[in-house]
Parts: sequence; C-alpha cells; structure tokens
Amino acid sequence: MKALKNSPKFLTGLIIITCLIVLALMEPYINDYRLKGHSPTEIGLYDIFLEPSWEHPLGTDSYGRDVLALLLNGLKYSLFIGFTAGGLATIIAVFLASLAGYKGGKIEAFITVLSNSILIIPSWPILAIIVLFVKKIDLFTLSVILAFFSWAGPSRQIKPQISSLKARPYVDLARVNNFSDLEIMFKEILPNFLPYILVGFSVAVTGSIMAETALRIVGLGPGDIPSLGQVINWAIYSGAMAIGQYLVILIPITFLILIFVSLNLINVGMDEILNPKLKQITGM
Amino acid sequence: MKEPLIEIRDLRVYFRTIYGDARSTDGVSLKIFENEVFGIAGESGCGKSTLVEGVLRLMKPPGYIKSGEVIYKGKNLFELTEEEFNKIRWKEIAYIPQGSMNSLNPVLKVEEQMIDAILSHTDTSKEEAKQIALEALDSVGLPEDVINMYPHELSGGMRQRVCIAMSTCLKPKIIFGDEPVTALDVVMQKLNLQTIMHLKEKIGLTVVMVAHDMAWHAEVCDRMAIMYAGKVVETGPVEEIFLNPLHPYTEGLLNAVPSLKRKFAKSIPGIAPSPLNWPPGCRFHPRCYRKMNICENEEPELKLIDSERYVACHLYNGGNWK
Amino acid sequence: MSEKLLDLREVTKIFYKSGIFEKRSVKAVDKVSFDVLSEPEVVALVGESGCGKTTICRLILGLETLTSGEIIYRGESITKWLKENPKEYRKEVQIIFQDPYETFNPFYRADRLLEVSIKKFNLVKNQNEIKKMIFESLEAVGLRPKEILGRYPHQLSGGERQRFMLARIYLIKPRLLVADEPVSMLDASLRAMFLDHLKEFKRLGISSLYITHDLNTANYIADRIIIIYAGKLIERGFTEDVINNPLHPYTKDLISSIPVPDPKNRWKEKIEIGKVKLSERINQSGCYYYNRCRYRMSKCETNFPPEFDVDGRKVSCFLYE
Amino acid sequence: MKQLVKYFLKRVLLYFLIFVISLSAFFFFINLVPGDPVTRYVQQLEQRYGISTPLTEEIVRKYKEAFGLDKDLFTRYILYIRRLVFEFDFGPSFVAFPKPAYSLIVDALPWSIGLLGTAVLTSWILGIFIGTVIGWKRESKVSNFVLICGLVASQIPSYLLALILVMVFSFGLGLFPMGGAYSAALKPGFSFSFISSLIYHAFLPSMSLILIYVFGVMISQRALVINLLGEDFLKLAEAKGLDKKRLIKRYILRNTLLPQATGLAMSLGFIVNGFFLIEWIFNYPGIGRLFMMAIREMDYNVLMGITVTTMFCVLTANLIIEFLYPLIDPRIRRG
Repeated sequence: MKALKNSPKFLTGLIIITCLIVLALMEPYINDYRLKGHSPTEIGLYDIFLEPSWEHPLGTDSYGRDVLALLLNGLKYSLFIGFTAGGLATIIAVFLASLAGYKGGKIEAFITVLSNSILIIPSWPILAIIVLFVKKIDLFTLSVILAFFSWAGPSRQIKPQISSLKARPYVDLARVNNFSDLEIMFKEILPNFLPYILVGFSVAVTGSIMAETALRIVGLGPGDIPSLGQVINWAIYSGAMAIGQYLVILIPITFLILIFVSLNLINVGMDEILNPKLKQITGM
Repeated sequence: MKEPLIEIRDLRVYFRTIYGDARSTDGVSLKIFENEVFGIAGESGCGKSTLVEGVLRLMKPPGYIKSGEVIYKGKNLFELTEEEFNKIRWKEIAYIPQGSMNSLNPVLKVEEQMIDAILSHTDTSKEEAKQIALEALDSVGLPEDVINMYPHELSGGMRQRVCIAMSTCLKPKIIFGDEPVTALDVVMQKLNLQTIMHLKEKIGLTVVMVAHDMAWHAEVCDRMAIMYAGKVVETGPVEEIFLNPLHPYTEGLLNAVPSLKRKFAKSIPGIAPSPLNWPPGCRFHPRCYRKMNICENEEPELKLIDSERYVACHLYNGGNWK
Repeated sequence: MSEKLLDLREVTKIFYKSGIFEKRSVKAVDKVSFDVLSEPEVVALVGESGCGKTTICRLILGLETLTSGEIIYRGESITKWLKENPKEYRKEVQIIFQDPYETFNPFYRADRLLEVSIKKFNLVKNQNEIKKMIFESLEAVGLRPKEILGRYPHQLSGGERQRFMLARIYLIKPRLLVADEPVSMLDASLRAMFLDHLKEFKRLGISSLYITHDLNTANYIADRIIIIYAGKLIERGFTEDVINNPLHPYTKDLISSIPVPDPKNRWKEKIEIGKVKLSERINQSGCYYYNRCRYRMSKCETNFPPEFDVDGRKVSCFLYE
Repeated sequence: MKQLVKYFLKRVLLYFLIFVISLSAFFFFINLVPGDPVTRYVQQLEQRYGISTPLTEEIVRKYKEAFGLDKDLFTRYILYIRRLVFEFDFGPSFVAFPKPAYSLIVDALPWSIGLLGTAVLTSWILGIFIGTVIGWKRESKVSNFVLICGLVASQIPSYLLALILVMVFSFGLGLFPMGGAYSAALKPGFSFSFISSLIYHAFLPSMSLILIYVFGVMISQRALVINLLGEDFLKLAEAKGLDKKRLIKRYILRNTLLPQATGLAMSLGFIVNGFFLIEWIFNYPGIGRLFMMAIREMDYNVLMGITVTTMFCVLTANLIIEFLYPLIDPRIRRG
C-alpha cells in the first residue's frame, strides 16, 4: 500500500476522481444556493442563451437553464449510474470469476467463452434496443442493464488473478495449517485480491459511463435523469454547435474525459505496483 | 609476461532503482588468456551474470555501465560504436545464454535463427550459411532435421545444444557462457558441458564460464575467479583454489556443499548483503570467521600473492601467507 | 522391524486439462509405492524437475486428490484422516515448500505464520506463552527474534524466510515432515545449515520425506533414497547402496554425471560426440528410460519392467530379472 | 496439417456457437419485453401525430399478421432463423415498407466496412509502429511524453472526440463538411473528384477513431516490447550482433504480432460500438446512421437486422484474425 504513495499516476488519478466525486456530492448544496431552490432542469428559469457572466459562469441554454447547474447535476447522475452499474458489474464479475477459478474444467471454459463473447460482440446496439423497448426505465433498471453488459471487462481482468492467487504456496500452507475453505477465501486470498477488484471496478465504471453517455447522447433512456450524456444531447438538439455555443458541449465532454482518464490512471498506477516486473523494467 | 586475450579493468555495472543505484558488479578486473577455460563462481546476486552482460554490452535499462574498460586486441570495447561492436560480437566474441526455456526465439525456425547470425557477419549466400549451420549442428551431435524445427519442438537439452552450435558456428575467439548448463538434468548438463569442451579443443576457443556450482568449475576450468558482493575476492588456477583456498569466503563456499565423496558440509553464517548497500570495508567481514579490526573499515585490494594467485583479503597483506 | 508411518500404495495422479471442445490428460505420478517408517528416518525422493515428485508431496498433504491408489498414514487412509480428523493429521504431517518467498502471504507480517500455527493447533492458549514460544522457535533456528519480528516477508532475505519455515516445524513438532526442494532456492553457503536442521528433526523424532533433484544433498542427510523418473519409481534402497552401487541405468548415469568438486579427479568417462543419438523423448509404451538407456533390450521397448528385489533393494529394470 | 485443420474446425465451431447463442438470447429478450413492436410503433405514431382512428386495431392486426407476430414466440423464432439462414431476409422494414430491411442494410454496410476497416487497420499499424519505437527508446523524454499523452488520449471515447472534431473543424473552422459520404453534386464513380471527395468526407470520422485507437495500440505495444526486451532470446539476438532492422523486425515485431492480433480481435466489438455514434454524428450513410434512424422510428426489423449483421460481421472478422494466428505463431501450427 505504501508503494501507492510513490506512484504519481495513481495519485493524480485519485485526486481528480476525488475532486469530481466531492463536486458531485456537493451539487445539491451548490445548486440550491445558486438557483435559490429551483431545480437545475426547470425550463425558462432565466433568459435563453445568456453569455457567461458572474451570475451564470457558463451562461444559459436554449431552455433558459443555468448551464453550470446542469453540468454539476449531470455529473452527479453520471457518476451515480457509473458507480452503481460498475459496482453491480464487479459483483457479477467477481462471482463468475471465482466460480470459474474454483470449479475449473468445463465450467471455467464456459465462463471464459461467455465473457469473451460479450467483449467480442458489439453490445451497444443491443443495449440501445433493450433500452428502447423496455417501457418504464428508471435509474436502477438502467444500472442493472448496463451492469449486465459491462461485467465482461472486469471479469477478464480478475479471472487470471484468481487462478494465480489460488495456486500460491501460501494458500497451500494455510490449508496445511488446517484453515477451512472460508478462512482461506477471506483471510488469505481476499486481502491480496482486493486491489484487482478495485481495478476491475474502475474498468466497469468506465465501461458503464461510456455506454450510458452514448445512449443518452442519441436520446435514448430515461429522459428524467439528466446525466452528462443527456446534457450533451440537449445541447446538440438545441443547435448549440451551429450557433457557436461550444462550451455547453465541451465542458460536459471534459468532465467525462476527466472521469475516464482519472480512473485509468488509477488502474495504470495500480498495475505498475501489482506487477513489479513491469515497473522494474520501466524503472519509473 | 603473457598477454591476455581479453582484459576487464575495473568494470562497474549498476542498476538504477528508486532506492538508488544497485551496485551489482562493482569494480571487477580480470585477465583472460588465450585458449583457457576461465570460470567465474559466486552465489546469486554476486554480480557474475551482470559482469558478463556488461562485457558484452547487453545491459538493458535500468542497468547501465558505470565505468570500466574491456580491452580486446588493444581496443576498448566500450569505446566502439554500436556498429563497430556488432562486427566483433559473435564473430569473435560469442555468448551462450542460460539453458532456459526462452533462449531461442519461439517464432523462428532453428535454421533462420542460425543463419541470420551468419549472414550478418559474413558474405556467404543463404545456401552456404545453411551448410555452415548444418555442420555446426552436427558438431554438437544433433541430427539434420533439427534445422527445420521450432524451439518448442525441441527438448531443453537440444535447445541448449542449438545455442552451443549457434555460438560456435562462426568459430569465434572467445565464448562467454552464462550458466550455460543449468536448468537441465545432470546427465544432460554433463553432456552439454563436454560438448562445449570438445568444441573448445576443436576450434581453439577461449571459454569464460559463469556457474554458481563450484563442482562444474572443478570439472572443466583451468583458472577461476570467485566473486562476492560485486567484487572478485580470489582468482587463480582451479586446482590450487580447490586445494588451498585463500579467501575465507572461498574456503566457506567449498565447505558449504556436500558431495557424494564427502559427507560433510558447513554453512557460512549470516546472510548475503544487498547490492544497494554493501557493507563497508571488506564486504565479507560480517560473515567472516577470521575478521580483524582492519576489515571493518578498509577495503582490501586484489593482490598478487603467488605467481598466479590473486586474493582480496587483509590476511595476506605481508605476503607471508604460507 | 519398525512400523510404517506413511505407506503409498500404487499411487497414481492424472491431471486433466479441459477446454470447451477437448480434454487432455497428463500422467504425473504413475503407480508409485514406497513407505516412510515411524522410527525417525530421512527418506529422499530424488528426480529431475517435472518428474512428479512435487505432485507426490502434494498428494501426501491432501492438496491434490488421488486418481487411484492409496496413501496410508498410521494404518488409515489419508482421505479418511482428512475427513474425520483433519486437525490431528495436519498437526502430524507438515511441509516445507520450495519457494521461501511465496509461502508467505504478502499481506501479513511474517510472524503471523507462527502465531497462526500455534493457534490453529492449540499448542498453547495464553498470549504470553505464544510469544515465548515464537521467541524460542526463532532462536532455535538461529534467528534473532527482536530483529525479525514485525517484519513483512519482502523485508526478509531468502535464508531468513526459509528459517521461518523451520521455526514453524519446531513449533508444531509433526511426526512426518515433507520437505519439497527446500534448499534449491537457497544460496549454497546456507544449504548446509538447513540440512543440519533436518538432521536435528530426526533426533527429535520427526521422520522426513526430503524431495530433491540433487543427489549430493540426499546423500548428505538421507537414510534411504528413492529415485523417480517420469512419474515412475525406478529404484529404492539404503543411501549407501544406491550411491555406491546404483542398479538402474538411470541412477548409474545420474551418479556418474554429478560433477565432483575435485579438479584432480575429473570425469574419466567422456561421452563421445556424434556417437550418442540423443532422444530425450519418453518412450510411452515400455520402459520410460528406454530411449536413453545404455543397456536396453528389446523387451524394454514394449514392457515396463516390474519391481525386482536385488539384495533387499528394489529396482525396476529387466537387467535384474 | 491435421493439427491445423483441427484448429480451424474448432474455431469455426466456437464462433458459430457464439453467434447462435447470442442471436437467440437477443431474439428472446427483445420478444419477451411486454408489448409487441407493431403496437408500440402505432402507439408512437398516435402520440407523435395525434392520429387516432377506429381502424387502428384492424391495422395493427393486419400488420401483425404480415410480420408474423400473431404466432407464438417459439414459432416466430424458428421462422426468423429460417428466413435468416435460407433467404438472408430480416423481414420488411416498417418505415420503408414494403422494402425489405435487408436491402437497406446491404446499401449501408459497404460504407461502414470501408470506413471502419481503413481506420482500424491504419491505427493498428501506426500504433504498433509508434509503440515499438517508444518501447525501444523507453528512456527518452520524448517517449515518456508520448506515453503520457497516450494514457490520456486512449481513454477518450471515440464518439466524444467525434463531437469535438465536428464542432471545431466543421462548425467552427468550416474546414470539413458536416456530414455525408461525398459531395451531393458528384456522381459516384471512379473519378478523381469523387474519390477525393470521398476521402475528404471520411477524414474526420476516421480521425475520430484513429486518434484514439492508435494510442490504445501504442500503449499495449510498448508494454509488449518492454517485456520482450527482458527475454533471454532477445539478449541472445543482441549478442549475435544482428543489425537493428533485423532485430526489431524478426525478434520484436514478430513476437508482438500475436498478442496484438488478439487485442485487435478483442477490441473490435468495442470499436464498432463507438462507431455507431460516429456515423450518426457525421451523418455518414453507413449502418450506424441507419440504426439511429431506425431507433427513432422504432423500425423493429431493421434494428434486429442491423444487430444481427454487425454481430455476424464482427464475429467473422474475429474468425479471420484467428485464422491468421497459425501464420504468426508456429506453436499453434505445429502443436
């Protein structure tokens, strides 16, 4: 764990994502204060297309909404969906990976083929059709559907680790020390496995947010959940590009990119620490 | 005095780490004469493999050559450009890697791997090169069809022989073997080592062999050097070193391993130091049973004791060691 | 005659590797039978890497399941032991693994291993006594507890880590110790120390099964030697007999190939280059050593020789029919 | 040889299995969602245009009959598969009725494959090249800088980059067209002006893929090269005094090709996902745009058809890549 402090990549990633999460958590208070209790998505609250000013640092959009408020609100929803769906996906991935690692043989082969299939097949159009055809879709349903499509990535990351951890001599030694299967699982394997779960989790979060944003940009999914993708969708359909209102699109994009990049930096940092061989060779 | 074929002067090979430089090979000077078999012994981490990699300029970052010279035919190998050095490599100075699974490129046939070295150094045609390769394979006792095989189709011992054939096919002057026969079963080790020695006689090679197990040196070497903590602690003719080890470390090492003839073994107390932080003074002093006060502060130099023996130990300061 | 502590009867282990469409099998151990006596003795299991010796040790510890055959410990099969009384079996049969680094869980401090062993086997209850026990055991293997305790495995050297494993054996005091290549990763200068501890264990009443590829060290500590080749037991007998008068051609080759640390006494017999047709491939239909054997006969190609008795020794070779 | 045939057969079988299973799962899932496409389509029409006639129910019934939706699920599945396999037919399109869905797809497919194939291959080759260079010279400052850029750039979703590009270069600077595959004034043909217009229109869409995927491949290639540099056989190759070109080509590139091909196969689906949006953003007349149009119209058969087609194409591409493995790696070829 100490080594993490020495990884600039991990630290940078951690700082950025923490800032974003704090921002999202403080959103209700900021927006409540700035909009005086109005909802960020309330239409016609202000004049339309106001230039950035002290009062509206990013201006207003074509429906007279404060762009900054929309963004913070969107960030909150995007992160929420990402973390829920990512969490669910990680649980699925860990479960299936453990099952594969524990049972081995045909079951392992089958699970590998299953997760590879989901990775190989272009799953987004399927996701889009499902979201289109499911009638009532709320935050949780959306997360579940997203999770169903994003567990394969983390599973691919986690599975080889499970197999390798299981074969470590210290696990054998624990067995010789008369540890039960459960004790081995929780006391010997899990502590060393946690970092990999974290890596898998951030892969799943990235995947979920990417898929969700893509859905929302083209106008699919629950319209009452104004995530960042939805904000971009509104901007596109209100012709923000044509009239040169670039910030309305660029800033949500920047937020999204920050999420993805910071999660990846965390992963790369962890990877270098978990695989000291790579670090040794790079000498970084 | 005899002129050495190759002379290593104060070679230092370091590795950059986040804790500072790891001084793996830390000031080694050796003279190797024509037509001899020279052994380098020492335990893991003493810098014997990095020494060879340093001489052949095979270091990869974060490893680097801190300082030193390797004089071959009056030229310092470290001052040559990459291209100039590439001309000498293999053609005159060849290398046999550890007998590991990975010493051959898994995606190329044996033929291609043997030929590309020949083609890089000579003006032969592909057919001639193949002929040379076939002869080399024959000289190590491998059948012809090996040339059309891929490394994964060969056993460990055969791969090792391919490496030996490859390194001798251009009839170099000197071969550096880095643990050339480990990772095989003993019978195969013996066979392959004898193959190398057979080729040595045939071609007139000089062989430098790194091995951790002293018994192999006893079987084939003429002279040898013992390394400890990045430095050479003793050199001399093999027979004399085995009969009358001077340095306490050499003595300990010889007594540490039991053999079939001798059911006796005695460990050297203490633990091997780290290249990040060698002990001050004589690097062996924390483990030495003949430690003196001077050993803690002053590093002994490698001194000529007898006509051919050098030792780095304060015990032999006055030359009255007998 | 002393009673048998451990008795392996025709032990066979086949590994299966399966994919979606296929199933492959590898025979790692092939009908191996031998025993370890309860009057303390050191039995060395000698063979090259990949010959199945590690699998045998894992089978004895119950870390793998048998494909066929039986392993009897003190009159009961170990399957029964592990089902009905695993704790007693674990306490009585212990192991030292090859890699001193990987046997430690990197997540915990090194001494947890000793503490856990004490607690798991109810050696003592009281916290103070546990501490005292750990101190004593570490001192017994020549470690200074004050310097060592509280360190993480990666902060220890290979020698220190392997000594920890020895300390653990001092604590548990099993009746049978299985040591799987315990010195192969150790520096030569430290090996003797380790082997001397195995001798010490024997004095304390612990029988050992010492697994190695190195006949030198086997000769140094073992009372009896068992030679395996490609999963098959080919020769067994008292150390002196096997070393001084090897019967099986493989044992003969092995012993004559071991380098002697004496420059005045080099190998006399040189292998002629070019004359030896080398095929290391294992002959599957008959004697596994057929392709490399100097004394091969026609019947060796198709029949695996059974075990013959030669002056109280066992050897699987038709030369002694 | 037997080994090779066995390998090929196994691969084909595996991909066939994957295709059938995912197709079936997909079919049943869509059809188990309450409400059928026709009803929903009509409902949508009613909502959108405010039409409501007493004949609606009759129309729905007739449509359902025409689309075979009145039969039970299993029969529909069998019928769908049969039509698909024997007639390569996805059923009629709702919007362009009675034009079959497949003709819409067939018109759009070449555009997508052309653009996507070029972009993926370009970035794959370029990524391997740059990755090898920065892996070989990993100590240099430039390499480290490129690596850091890559760590950031490779994480940008391609559709977001597409948005930025279209905004900056088409709307902002007016340097590139805002959409389409070629200038409307031109007639398709092998003329210089047409081809240059094609490239001009395809530039931004392909760039939004290339700029990202190059870095992804580069990073993995760098890691592969660095890992290889520690291998014993590379040490031996250097000791042999081979010239650098041969060393890099035969000892480094050859050995990274297999994992890179696997990487390509694994990432193809992901790339296609983003590509749907890229086509939509650039209004490129490929399958992605067709898909978005069909989504808006809830054109059920077209949606099904597109999904099945892309699935099939990607799986085939994967199969082709895996057929190349034995060429790259003798261990597959010769056991």
